[in-house]
Amino acid sequence: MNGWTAAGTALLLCGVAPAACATATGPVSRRVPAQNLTTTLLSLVFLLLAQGFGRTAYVDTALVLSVLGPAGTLLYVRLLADRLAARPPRPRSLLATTALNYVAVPAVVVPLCFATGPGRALVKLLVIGGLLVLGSRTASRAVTAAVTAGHGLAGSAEGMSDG
Amino acid sequence: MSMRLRLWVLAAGVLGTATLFVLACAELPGFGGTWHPYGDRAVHAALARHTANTIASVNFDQRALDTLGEESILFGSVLGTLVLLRQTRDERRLPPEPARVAPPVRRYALIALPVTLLIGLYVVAHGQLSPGGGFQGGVVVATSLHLLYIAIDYRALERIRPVGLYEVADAAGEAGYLLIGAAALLTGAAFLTNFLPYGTFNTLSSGGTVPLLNAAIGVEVAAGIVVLLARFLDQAVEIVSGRDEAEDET
Amino acid sequence: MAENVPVLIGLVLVAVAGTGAVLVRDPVRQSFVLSLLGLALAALFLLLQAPDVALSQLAVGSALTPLMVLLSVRKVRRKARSERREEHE
Amino acid sequence: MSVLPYLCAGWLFLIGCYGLATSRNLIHAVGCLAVCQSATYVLLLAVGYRHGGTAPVFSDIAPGSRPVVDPVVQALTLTDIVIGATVTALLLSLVIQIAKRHRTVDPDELSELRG
Repeated sequence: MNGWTAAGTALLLCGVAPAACATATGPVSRRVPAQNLTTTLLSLVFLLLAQGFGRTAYVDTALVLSVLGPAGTLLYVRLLADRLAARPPRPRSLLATTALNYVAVPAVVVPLCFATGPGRALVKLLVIGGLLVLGSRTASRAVTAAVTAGHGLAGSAEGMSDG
Repeated sequence: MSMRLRLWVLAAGVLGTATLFVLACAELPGFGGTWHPYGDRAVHAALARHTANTIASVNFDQRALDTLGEESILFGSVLGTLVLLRQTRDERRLPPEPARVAPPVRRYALIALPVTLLIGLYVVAHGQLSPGGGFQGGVVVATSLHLLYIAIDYRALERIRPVGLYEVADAAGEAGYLLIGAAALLTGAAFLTNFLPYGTFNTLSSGGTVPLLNAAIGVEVAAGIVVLLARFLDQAVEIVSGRDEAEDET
Repeated sequence: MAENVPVLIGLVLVAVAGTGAVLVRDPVRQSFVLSLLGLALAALFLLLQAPDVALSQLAVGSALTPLMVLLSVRKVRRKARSERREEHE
Repeated sequence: MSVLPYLCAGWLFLIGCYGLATSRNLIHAVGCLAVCQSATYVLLLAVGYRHGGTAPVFSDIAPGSRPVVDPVVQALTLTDIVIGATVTALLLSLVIQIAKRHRTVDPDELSELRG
């Protein structure tokens, strides 16, 4: 086991697991941002593990997760808009989640860039990093927008009012 | 059956299964052992056929008939869902109101849609080289189209998604797999034999029929999932029965 | 033993997520836990050196399955709501 | 450690069965079935694992340079995951049909209707 694998495992245990706990419990307004954080951190774990196992081919998993993770979050925001509006998340916790996203992505991607050196793999890494940052930024904005516009949405034919 | 009786029956079944399973585990080859006779032979065969991704070689060459069976299950369950979720006579379509979507979400989804589509196609196309293939890439492609539902609204998705066309594509994927398999018969080999030249190792055209079968699966999975989700979205967003309608009007 | 620690963590995450998915009874909440189970499985598969399988699980588990579950819930609730209205009338 | 992954698979299967038997909502039951299904993935991949092995994908490493894990079980699992999702869709559409016909998704209420 080398340092990269150890770092990946540590991030899995200390980053993904608590975020997953936050996703599994509490009101929907906390679950949605936590779900986004979980997918972001998990893509970073995949990147670290790919480096640790010495296999650039494994990076594809992180690439796929970096686009499908935010898609999943936006889906929850879209389909559970009224629940989000009913109990909006505290702005401070939403801000903290987003900040954690922003800090974690460069903290992992930049060392990996130095380790891989220039080439196609570097471009792929930067694309994944960019997609992750963009995805988490959009996810937090979508939650905020759903909360502010939520009451109008909940009344429309598409809103899922469930009491 | 009362809840209490059911729990007793369940407990007996679970205990029995657990005991047998633990006994069986003790006899299984230990986790992480070095004895993998099938695996070693599969790797050898895949390398002999110039396919870099052994898993793709197992799926689309060495055990291609097995994949045909799996694919038929997929086709069958898509068909079953289509029949179960069709619009019945007492239901009618109520076009959904356009949803308001925050501008940043719309911008992100319009950027992410082509990127996701591209990643999906990349995953399908490199199936015989790097991890991926028709099954995984097909799902990613299908998901990417549904970003339109998230970003704009259901009517925008419907405009770029003629369901009939995707139904044809689904059938074409299934038929393509069978036809490529049958083409081997013309050369005098068995059904689904890898009859094309194997090509250069670790290039896009390597592996003989593997990339073709992979693409057929990709088309089928992508089209099948688009059709599936179309039916689910229709049911959840558009189709209402007489009673729902009365409720929506009040 | 140290070599096995990542796989061990992956197994524990999968077992916990699976247990959670069963014990959470509300389908909407369950859809969150199911997507977590998908992610945990993907991590375990990557640790077991199966990136193809991990990709497959990610593609299905991160957006597709939750979407289908949430759409079914919406359709079923719509039915239940109209049913409640009928009883009131 | 040598049987732990197998036991984890067994646990997933049994807890899924427990959920199926005690479920009060058919959509929840479909989710429990997905948990049962994931037990088979864990079991298959655990059987194919090899200590120190890597994925049998030779796009970025030279063949024979490192020991590899079993590709056959991986091929079985990866197709099954996508098939499993479409079967889940089929089951969910059955649930929607049941909700339309009987106006409930509680299996206990459904059996009362029949009895």
